[in-house]
Amino acid sequence: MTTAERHGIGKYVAVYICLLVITALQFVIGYQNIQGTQLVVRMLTFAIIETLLVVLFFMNLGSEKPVFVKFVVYFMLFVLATMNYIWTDSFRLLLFRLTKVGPS
Amino acid sequence: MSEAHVTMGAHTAAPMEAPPFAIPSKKLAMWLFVMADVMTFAACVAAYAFTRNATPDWPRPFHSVTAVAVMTVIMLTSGLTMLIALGAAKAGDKAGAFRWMMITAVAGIIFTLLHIRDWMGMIDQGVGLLHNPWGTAAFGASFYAITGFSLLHISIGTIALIIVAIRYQGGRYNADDIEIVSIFWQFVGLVWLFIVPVVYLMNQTPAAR
Amino acid sequence: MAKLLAVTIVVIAILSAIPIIRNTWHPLPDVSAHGQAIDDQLSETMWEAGISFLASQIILAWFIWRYSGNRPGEKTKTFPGGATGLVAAAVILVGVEVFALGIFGVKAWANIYFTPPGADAMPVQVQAGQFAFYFRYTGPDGTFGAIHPEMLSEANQNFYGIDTDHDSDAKDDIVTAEMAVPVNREIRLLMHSKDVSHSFYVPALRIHQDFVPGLDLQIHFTATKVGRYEIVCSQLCGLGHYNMKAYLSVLSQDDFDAWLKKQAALQ
Amino acid sequence: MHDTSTHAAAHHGPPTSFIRKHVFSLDHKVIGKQYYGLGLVAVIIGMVLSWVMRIHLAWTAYPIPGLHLLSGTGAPGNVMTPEFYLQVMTMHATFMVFFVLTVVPFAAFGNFFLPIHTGAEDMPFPHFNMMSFWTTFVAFCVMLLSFFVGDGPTLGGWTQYAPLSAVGAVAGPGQGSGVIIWATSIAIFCVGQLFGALNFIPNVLDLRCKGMSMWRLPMPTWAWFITSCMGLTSFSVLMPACILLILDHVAGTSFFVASNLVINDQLQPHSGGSTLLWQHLFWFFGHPEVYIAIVPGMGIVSHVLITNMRKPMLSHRVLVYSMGALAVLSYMVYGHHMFVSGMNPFSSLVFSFPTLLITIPSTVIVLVWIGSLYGAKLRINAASLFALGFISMFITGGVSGFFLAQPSIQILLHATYFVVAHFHFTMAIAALFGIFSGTYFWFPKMWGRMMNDNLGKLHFWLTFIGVYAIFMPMHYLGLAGNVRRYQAFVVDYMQPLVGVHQFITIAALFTGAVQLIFIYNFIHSRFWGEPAPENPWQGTSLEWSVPSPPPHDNFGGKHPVVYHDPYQYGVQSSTGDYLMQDSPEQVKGAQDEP
Repeated sequence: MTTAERHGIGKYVAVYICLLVITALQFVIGYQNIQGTQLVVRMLTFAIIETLLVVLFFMNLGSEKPVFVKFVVYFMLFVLATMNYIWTDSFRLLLFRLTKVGPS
Repeated sequence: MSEAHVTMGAHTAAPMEAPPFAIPSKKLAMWLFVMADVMTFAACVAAYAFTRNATPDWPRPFHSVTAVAVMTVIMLTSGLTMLIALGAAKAGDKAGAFRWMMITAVAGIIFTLLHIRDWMGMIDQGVGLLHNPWGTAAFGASFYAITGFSLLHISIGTIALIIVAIRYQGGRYNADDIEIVSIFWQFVGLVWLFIVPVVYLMNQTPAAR
Repeated sequence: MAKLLAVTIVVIAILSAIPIIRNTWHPLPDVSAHGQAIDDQLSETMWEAGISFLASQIILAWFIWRYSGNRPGEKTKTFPGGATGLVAAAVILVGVEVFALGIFGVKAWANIYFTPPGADAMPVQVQAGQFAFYFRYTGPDGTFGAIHPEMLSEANQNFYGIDTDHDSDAKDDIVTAEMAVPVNREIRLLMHSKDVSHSFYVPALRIHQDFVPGLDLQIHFTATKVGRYEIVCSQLCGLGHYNMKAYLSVLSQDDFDAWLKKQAALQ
Repeated sequence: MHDTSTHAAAHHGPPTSFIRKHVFSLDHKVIGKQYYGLGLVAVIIGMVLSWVMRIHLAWTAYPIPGLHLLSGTGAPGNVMTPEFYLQVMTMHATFMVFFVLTVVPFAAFGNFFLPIHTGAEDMPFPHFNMMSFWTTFVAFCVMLLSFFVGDGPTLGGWTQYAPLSAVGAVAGPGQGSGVIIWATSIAIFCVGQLFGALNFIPNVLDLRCKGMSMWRLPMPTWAWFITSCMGLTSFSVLMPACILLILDHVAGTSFFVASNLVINDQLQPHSGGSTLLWQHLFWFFGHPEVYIAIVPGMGIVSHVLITNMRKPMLSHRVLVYSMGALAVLSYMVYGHHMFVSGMNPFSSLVFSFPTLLITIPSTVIVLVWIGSLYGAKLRINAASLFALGFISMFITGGVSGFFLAQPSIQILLHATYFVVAHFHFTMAIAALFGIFSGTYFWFPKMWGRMMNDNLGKLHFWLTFIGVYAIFMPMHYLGLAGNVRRYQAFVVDYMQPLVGVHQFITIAALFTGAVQLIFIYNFIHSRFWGEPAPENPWQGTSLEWSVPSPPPHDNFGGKHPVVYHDPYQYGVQSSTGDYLMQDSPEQVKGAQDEP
């Protein structure tokens, strides 16, 4: 490995170790007896931190022009946010599920 | 065309406006593709999560996720080797870049094989699109749909890596192309980092108290 | 030719408005307790939309009339106030207008969907299937029998999949192909589909609700006028979609009791 | 270094072989014309299908000669069966929405003119561009195939609501192979449009010529740019939804099918899914798609109007911002298609307000157009007539949006002909007027010959009156509660409305026949029209600075330089009352918008 090659790798190794640690934490949480919303919140929180690390450093978005970073981030956040209307109906399926026993 | 020519006459033309994002078109296109792909995966995950949330007796059957842990480490490591290859290519170390890309590709192949082995294990346990030993059929369908879509991306990414590496070796591609394939590779790795908690760990049998 | 276009636009706009003003085609007369709010909302919207429609088309036509052709000696002009005035007008006038509509509309919607049915509301069940509605009344015991989808069979005339042999709740259930409700009595309608998506559309009752397969939805209404109305399906459900309809009879309480007795005898 | 890397991608030599030149061409102009041709074929198919539907609706028992050619089983004695009516309706909508309204204003005109407007030699990725067309073409062929396979095309409507579409042949004719073909074709189509968007966006951002700042881009290019951004994120949601639908259908999974369904007395094996999931995924794509159809039309109409008004728009930027606002809102309002679908009633209210909000940017756009007409020197020709017609149509379609944005009113109007009238006026007829306007305006540039303007005017008059006669009465039908997607009106209260349907049918047959004028004009002008000068309309944007048709690399090896905002009209220059974008001259009255 030349010195030029080594240059800048340190940052990536640090991110790599962070990612490993976070993933390990997720595995530990998976073994805990956590249910429902709590589980989702914890898993997604860690996954979002990982996303930030990967997108900013591994995909090098962090070193692009700020206007491009904004374009990608705002655009994606907005579109993904608008997809979340779907949940209200997911709960509706739980509340009004047609059971074999007809309602009285 | 010189700047002087542009300003000929009394009227000053706006100078050449730099592209606002200042990134080459190919790389921009890869980013746009990644954005579109995010939506594709988002739709798949939304379908899975919608169904799961609406199913009261969703099973949590996974006992051992050692294989998944190994696959995750491989995937993360391949991301790092990809970056080393990119660094080497940018520094002009052609042999090093090629070597590290090949290492990444090998990691991709191992990952794909492990993934297929994981699938075979699931199929052996009787998990199909329509049946599984643990309850609701939607479990198997969403499992195979999401992981299958990810596996497709990873295998395409692996093939792309090999093609780019060989063409880079042959001088047809340069460091910029490696950067583009690197963005895609990191993206499929990121998708895997979402699949692990969402598909595997959240369906993990909690340890008994 | 520009003048002709201007005239044509105005003529079309006015011709379009005439049937609305003369009320040539109108929704079926409302027979529900909650429908007045919807009708008011509709007529308010009709006024605002109608005025916007006529005003915009006429101004468009006027400008086409006035400002077409190469008029030598005349220079092109800019609209007084420029775009800012127009944007402000759009945001303030139209914004206020539509938000007012939206906010008043909430009331009409909330009447139907955000109020629970009264405790004494009469339960009626409706099941949609390709391509017919079937209705179920509880009978004297006040409870519906359980539904067994595997027993559901049109061929055996078991439209609801109820087990009349073993299920005591189901024994007195009355299944009908026509719906009848007593007038001025609140009805709690339990809706489910046996196969695909359908819709329960009774224009006269101001009720429109899709069936969602796998879901047991409820709406409630009170019919205020004796008569015979039509229930139609408005959600594409297959080749017989156009033919999927049923009658809803709103009867006086006595007539309803007699009707129910007759239906019970037919079971 | 950076400069070369962004521009080098677009450079390739002129093709030599016939196949490279006309079939698998890399030239964006040829691809644009190919898209246009595809749209023309699709619009003819769609229109013939609509004729068949309309005749059947008005005279249900009347045999339509030759109908048996469309389907072996669907038309015994040339009279439509109910299922065949629905199949024809589904295919009419599918061809029109996907292969006409998406393909022509966006892909065809966009491909041809976007690189010229930006001053580029070609798209950044010509190979992807070529694939974009051929993928779309394959999707089109696959869709056509469904007429000839199994028991015909799907009857589920273009929205293809599950479970009707997901349970297979048991749900009715065409629901077997027909749905699979439909979903496959649409998934392929989505890939094709993704390729298109991947070309359009980098072209606008990276390949602009010297002096061409973003705000100097003409209106249509802005519209195509905004549309591409929408297409990028909406088609990529429809594609997996279609794949999941195919999985449900073929493999028996249950993403969109609930438990315990009994169809034709058979208990279905599915369990656990819901139609609401399909509706959400579909309309998440579906609403942006509506704007993908209409926004390019707005751009084209602005472009045509400005040129024919001989004065700039009141504000270029306000129009662009309004179109952007429409794009943003399109993601937040899709639930207004589902107000009574069993969706959470609270969501209905949440969706209602952004839907009402759409009125504001739409009104701004219309007011800026009308306000710009003030003090203009409007030239009347076929292109400007269609542009003015577009405004009139868009107003009419827009005001019916007031009704449909409110959940309480949708209780009366949902799934009635009122909705049919609304979306035909906005996304169909207005977009079609945009297409016609663009065709009459750009034909000289695309094919190098002038179209016959008198025939064009005649075409406009008959079409304008015709479409109002078709779609205006549909509002009344909707108010009277006439439900759409019915093949006959056996419901008592709908029977008095059959007379209105007969009127509409006559108007539709008339308007459809009128389109033959356009087709004649198109073909005749294509081969025997007067050769077009470089700048027949005294336009200012870059497409008018190159020969008609433009040479292989658009600018004949030169690199254009831009000095002005796109629309410098009403000035006094050496060329007349306008100043080309690439003219270095500075004259009185010309000003860049701050």
